[in-house]
Amino acid sequence: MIQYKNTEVKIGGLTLKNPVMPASGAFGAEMEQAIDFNKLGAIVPKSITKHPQPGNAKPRVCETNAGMINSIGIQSKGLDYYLEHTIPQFETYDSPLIASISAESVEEFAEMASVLGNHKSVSALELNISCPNLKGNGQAFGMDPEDTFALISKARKVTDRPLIAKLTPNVTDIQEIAIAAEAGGADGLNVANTLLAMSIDVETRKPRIGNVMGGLSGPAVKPVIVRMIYQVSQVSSLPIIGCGGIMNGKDAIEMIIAGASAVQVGTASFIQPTALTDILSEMQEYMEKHGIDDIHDLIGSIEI
Amino acid sequence: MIQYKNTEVKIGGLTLKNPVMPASGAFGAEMEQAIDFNKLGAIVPKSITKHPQPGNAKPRVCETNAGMINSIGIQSKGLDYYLEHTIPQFETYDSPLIASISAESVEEFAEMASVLGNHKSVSALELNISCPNLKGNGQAFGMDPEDTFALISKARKVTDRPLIAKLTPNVTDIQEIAIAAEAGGADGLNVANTLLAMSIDVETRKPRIGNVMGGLSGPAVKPVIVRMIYQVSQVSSLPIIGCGGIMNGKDAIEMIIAGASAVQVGTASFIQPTALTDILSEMQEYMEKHGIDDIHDLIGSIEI
Amino acid sequence: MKQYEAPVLFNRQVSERYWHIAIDTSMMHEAVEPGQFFHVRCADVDSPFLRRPLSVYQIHENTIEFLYLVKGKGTTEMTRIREGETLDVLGPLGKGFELYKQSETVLLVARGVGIATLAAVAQAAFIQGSRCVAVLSARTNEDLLAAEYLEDFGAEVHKVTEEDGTSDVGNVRDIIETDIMARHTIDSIYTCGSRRLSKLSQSISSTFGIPGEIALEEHMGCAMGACFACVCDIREADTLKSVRVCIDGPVFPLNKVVIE
Amino acid sequence: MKQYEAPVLFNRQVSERYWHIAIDTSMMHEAVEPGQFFHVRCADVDSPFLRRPLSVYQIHENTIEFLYLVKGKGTTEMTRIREGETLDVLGPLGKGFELYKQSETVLLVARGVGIATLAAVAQAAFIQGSRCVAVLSARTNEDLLAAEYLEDFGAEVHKVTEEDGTSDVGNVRDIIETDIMARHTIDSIYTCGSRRLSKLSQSISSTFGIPGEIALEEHMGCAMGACFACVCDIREADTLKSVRVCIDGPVFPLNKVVIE
Ligand SMILES: Cc1cc2nc3c(=O)[nH]c(=O)nc-3n(C[C@H](O)[C@H](O)[C@H](O)COP(=O)(O)OP(=O)(O)OC[C@H]3O[C@@H](n4cnc5c(N)ncnc54)[C@H](O)[C@@H]3O)c2cc1C
Ligand SMILES: Cc1cc2nc3c(=O)[nH]c(=O)nc-3n(C[C@H](O)[C@H](O)[C@H](O)COP(=O)(O)OP(=O)(O)OC[C@H]3O[C@@H](n4cnc5c(N)ncnc54)[C@H](O)[C@@H]3O)c2cc1C
Ligand SMILES: Cc1cc2nc3c(=O)[nH]c(=O)nc-3n(C[C@H](O)[C@H](O)[C@H](O)COP(=O)(O)O)c2cc1C
Ligand SMILES: Cc1cc2nc3c(=O)[nH]c(=O)nc-3n(C[C@H](O)[C@H](O)[C@H](O)COP(=O)(O)O)c2cc1C
Ligand code: FES
Ligand code: FES
Repeated sequence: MIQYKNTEVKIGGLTLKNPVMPASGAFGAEMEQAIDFNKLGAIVPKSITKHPQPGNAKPRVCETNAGMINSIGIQSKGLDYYLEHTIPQFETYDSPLIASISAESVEEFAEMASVLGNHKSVSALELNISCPNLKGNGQAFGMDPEDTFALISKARKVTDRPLIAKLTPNVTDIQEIAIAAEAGGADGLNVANTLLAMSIDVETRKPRIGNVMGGLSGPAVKPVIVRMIYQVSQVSSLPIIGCGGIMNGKDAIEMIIAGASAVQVGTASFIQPTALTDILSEMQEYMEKHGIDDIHDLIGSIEI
Repeated sequence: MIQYKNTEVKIGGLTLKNPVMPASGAFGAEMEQAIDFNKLGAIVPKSITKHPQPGNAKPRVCETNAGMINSIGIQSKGLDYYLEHTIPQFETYDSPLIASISAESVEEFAEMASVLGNHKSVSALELNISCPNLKGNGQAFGMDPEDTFALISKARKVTDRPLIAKLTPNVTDIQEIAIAAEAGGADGLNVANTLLAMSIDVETRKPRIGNVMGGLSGPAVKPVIVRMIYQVSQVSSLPIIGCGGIMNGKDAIEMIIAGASAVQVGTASFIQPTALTDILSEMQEYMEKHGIDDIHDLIGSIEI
Repeated sequence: MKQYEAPVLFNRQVSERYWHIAIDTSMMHEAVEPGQFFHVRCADVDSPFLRRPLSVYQIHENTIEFLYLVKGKGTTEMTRIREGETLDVLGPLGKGFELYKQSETVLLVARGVGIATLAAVAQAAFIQGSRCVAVLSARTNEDLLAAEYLEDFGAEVHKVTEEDGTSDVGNVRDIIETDIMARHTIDSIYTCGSRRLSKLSQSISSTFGIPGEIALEEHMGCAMGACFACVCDIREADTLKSVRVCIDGPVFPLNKVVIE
Repeated sequence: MKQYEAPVLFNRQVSERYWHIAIDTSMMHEAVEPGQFFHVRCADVDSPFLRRPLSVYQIHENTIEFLYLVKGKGTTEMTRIREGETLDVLGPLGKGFELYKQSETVLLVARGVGIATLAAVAQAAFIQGSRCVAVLSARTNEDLLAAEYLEDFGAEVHKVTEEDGTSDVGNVRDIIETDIMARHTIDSIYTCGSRRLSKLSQSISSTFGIPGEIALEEHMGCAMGACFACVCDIREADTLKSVRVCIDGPVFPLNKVVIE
């Protein structure tokens, strides 16, 4: 693809050649059959935990109106496997590798940030402070501004790679959390992870997800995410990565106009395996059509 | 319709002949052409404010994937008009009238609760402590447990009619708010109002809603609402009214199984004007098919 | 107002951007007036989610026809409907046009899909023996599809388009004031489909003291008066009154409407 | 694996609950194996939202056929697809069956839609000159549609149904152990479609030392190995290993699978 337009964006010290990257947990090496990984703004493998863990009970996904609930849990082979297998698998591509980290405590987050955040092939860290599946009743670090601040500042001390805080949308005041993450030293904010959700099969009266609750993704949540991107952009100067419900180039552009500098695409790849690169092309077509030479002219360009 | 099955539910001292009622703001006298109001569990007119107010800028609604955003604002003719026209219009039906109240301060809420909560034709009050349209950036009383407690307890003092607190889903911890409302003296909890949302037209870069943000309703939000009903039912013994995204009898049953005693239906009536009574019939068919004689055998019957 | 599953008699493309659909309304027992509309479910799946308002284009004994512009998701889905399938319509809705019985000559000023709405007026005018003069505005000549239909009802049709560079308001005013009004005494004015032409119509109406009506469009939720999505302001005495386009309109007295 | 817009050759109801669809796959250059599946977009609107996995029923030179049970939203939407339209399929996906070249007699144990999956095995067995004996289980005789197709490939078919009261596991075991195995030396077992019949097949496999394979079903997200929605456990040495049905399977060695 010829880069007619400037789509380069920065997150801290990291320059992405374009703003489109996969969302953690919805991307795998096998997708190379469908798309050219070198075309991605970045590569974001599934969140990794320190120790291997099995993931959640089945069923792990269910469909909802214009969306899906997942409760994979962080099925993970642990940090050692990640260092030995996952990074080598992805470091060969042109696109920078952003490692997504999940942990059970601030210390564990810091420990993993120190290992991965000093690895030569890891270009940035995404701290998944929002995963609603890991803790009882959906609590997560990203639900509390103090926890968020504590966690990010600890991680900040152990690495100088760009730190992206992946916020949870399951909060009263996303601005407060964004401010805390920025104060803690984040270089970018991912807005956002999934909405905590639940679905019940009325025939069996059982939850449709083995783990009872899970995270809602897909176009159903996009209006909530767009709102949060806009709100966050009002109080933070950090680059925002918009994530949640993007299905096509227009959806991505919508988030950029709301205030995002980049986007992540998850669920769409399940429906359209070429979604990531399709979306990038569609964004370029949009820029072409509207005579926009630089993506920065679009970022936060909402007209109120 | 013959009432084969017991569908009677109670909210405080108020007995509803069946659990299906309209959601405030999505119901009007004109709908009588489509449905028999006497068949409704209750009648819930649009939220009323003390003083007349004009409502929000246009456009006031926009479509999203499996949902819609509205920002009507509480276009209201004020309390006097309500007493003189709205109540007389609805008091003639068999179904009890639940008056939904919106106000800008605790005092105003109490004042209106005292007027409406002592009116002979008002069977219960729904306190709309959640409307995301009225205040800057979506703040609402229902976002804070102390405000919620203060508001409900003030209203509790001035009326002995059943008080329903209509919670907002835009919170980190719905359980905390539910507990506060119960402690304040609520007789029932409506879970929930709309999710704060936003949509941008990428051609014009303008928000699709005149008021920039609005409330997301429709099936897109149902999985979030079902989760919240379940969560609230875990910490509160109050009857719950499930509201958000119900399109058919199965959706209503899903909320009942999650823990709701009754349901409200809003957006569905826009697509299917007979939705309210269709849903009631479908619920009765479900009960018939599954040999359930009493709706109480369904409430909270989720199998974990 | 009722909901119907009306059999589709045909659904065909009539120009690059316009389609024409006819439904069998023999099961409908209410009278349908020009200016009234139906709230249409464009597909029988959840997408698009909301119904779409379409005003009646042609009203026959047992048939109603709509002319629709393919604009977004809803109207695009509608083009997939085939003859023999059914269309889920809710209606008739709203308050239609009132034709002044004594009108000898009626002026229609319409643009775009507004032409479809006024076509029903031309039909009604023809039936009651009034004469129609119409100024129809559109992007291209191809889009002026209802012109012939109006001519069938004896209307004198003036066409203006961007294509021909004739659609600016100044030119339309000229056509009306110097050409049409020189030859006809206009008794009433009806307009639909363009903010600028509506203002022009208002101005002509007040300048020459000709009564008239306007059909408005607003984004709708319920289309039944319940949700207050579709409000607009009308002038009543010296105050502004908020009305709902779906139920108090979509047709309003031309001189009362506040055109933003 | 690739995504195709495959022309639909036919799509027809074959019994009360089953439909049969054929697509033109002449643009597909990958070989398709029995047991592999496609991830199918059931409608070209957003509803249903996710794709649905369907394993191949019949594999021909330039055609692939699926047999599907109309179960919920997705398969219901599929019934609306007409000849001449296209079906958006992603595939071929997963690891198919391995037919042991030396197998003289193959036992197929299938229930419900599992019959469709094993039909492709019968076809492949026929081609390589193996003989098939099949026990097919279903609710009703009408649902045993693929039986004839299997017989066309020379399979000996035993039918059991709820309708006839013959589908209990005990009876199936009897049929296999006392009737079939008395007359045939079974070299391999393939099963699909029922938890209880899978356990039975496992037990027969281990009791008599007959190797076999099983095709599993799990709810899927991506069907490309990325999301870990479709995991199941297989026994490897003494430990359990989590595998993904979509990419490590759906076909697994019968004796390794942990059937819950
Ligand atoms: C009373 C009335 C009568 C109408 N009659 C006709 C007619 O006869 N022929 C015709 O072609 N069009 C008519 N329209 C306009 C028609 O309703 C819109 O073009 C249509 O809703 C667009 O839907 P869409 O999904 O194709 O477009 P989108 O732009 O994708 O629609 C998105 C949303 O915006 C709403 N919307 C977009 N444009 C309009 C509009 N102009 N008015 C109201 N809502 C809009 C849609 O209903 C939908 O909810 C009428 C509108 C009203 C209010
Ligand atoms: C590898 C594989 C091969 C299959 N081959 C066939 C086949 O050849 N013929 C056939 O009729 N069916 C087959 N199935 C089952 C088929 O995928 C489901 O019946 C179908 O997805 C149901 O979709 P629905 O929307 O009609 O039902 P719903 O019950 O409405 O589906 C709701 C959700 O649950 C999922 N789901 C429901 N049942 C199953 C199931 N058994 N397996 C996986 N996901 C499910 C759906 O994909 C969807 O996401 C296969 C399943 C797998 C995993
Ligand atoms: C199957 C699945 C697994 C996911 N796993 C993770 C994960 O491990 N870490 C994480 O931060 N987010 C995870 N997510 C959330 C996505 O990264 C993304 O935030 C969310 O899906 C919203 O984007 P989408 O609507 O484009 O899918 C997962 C999402 C899905 C659907
Ligand atoms: C057009 C519209 C207007 C609404 N107005 C009010 C209101 O005045 N007061 C209120 O408490 N809720 C209001 N709501 C929210 C509904 O009562 C309901 O909580 C919400 O729509 C979710 O339910 P649904 O998905 O069934 O529509 C409104 C919703 C819509 C769509
Ligand atoms: S569209 Fe609901 S009041 Fe007019
Ligand atoms: S369905 Fe995603 S890994 Fe198998």
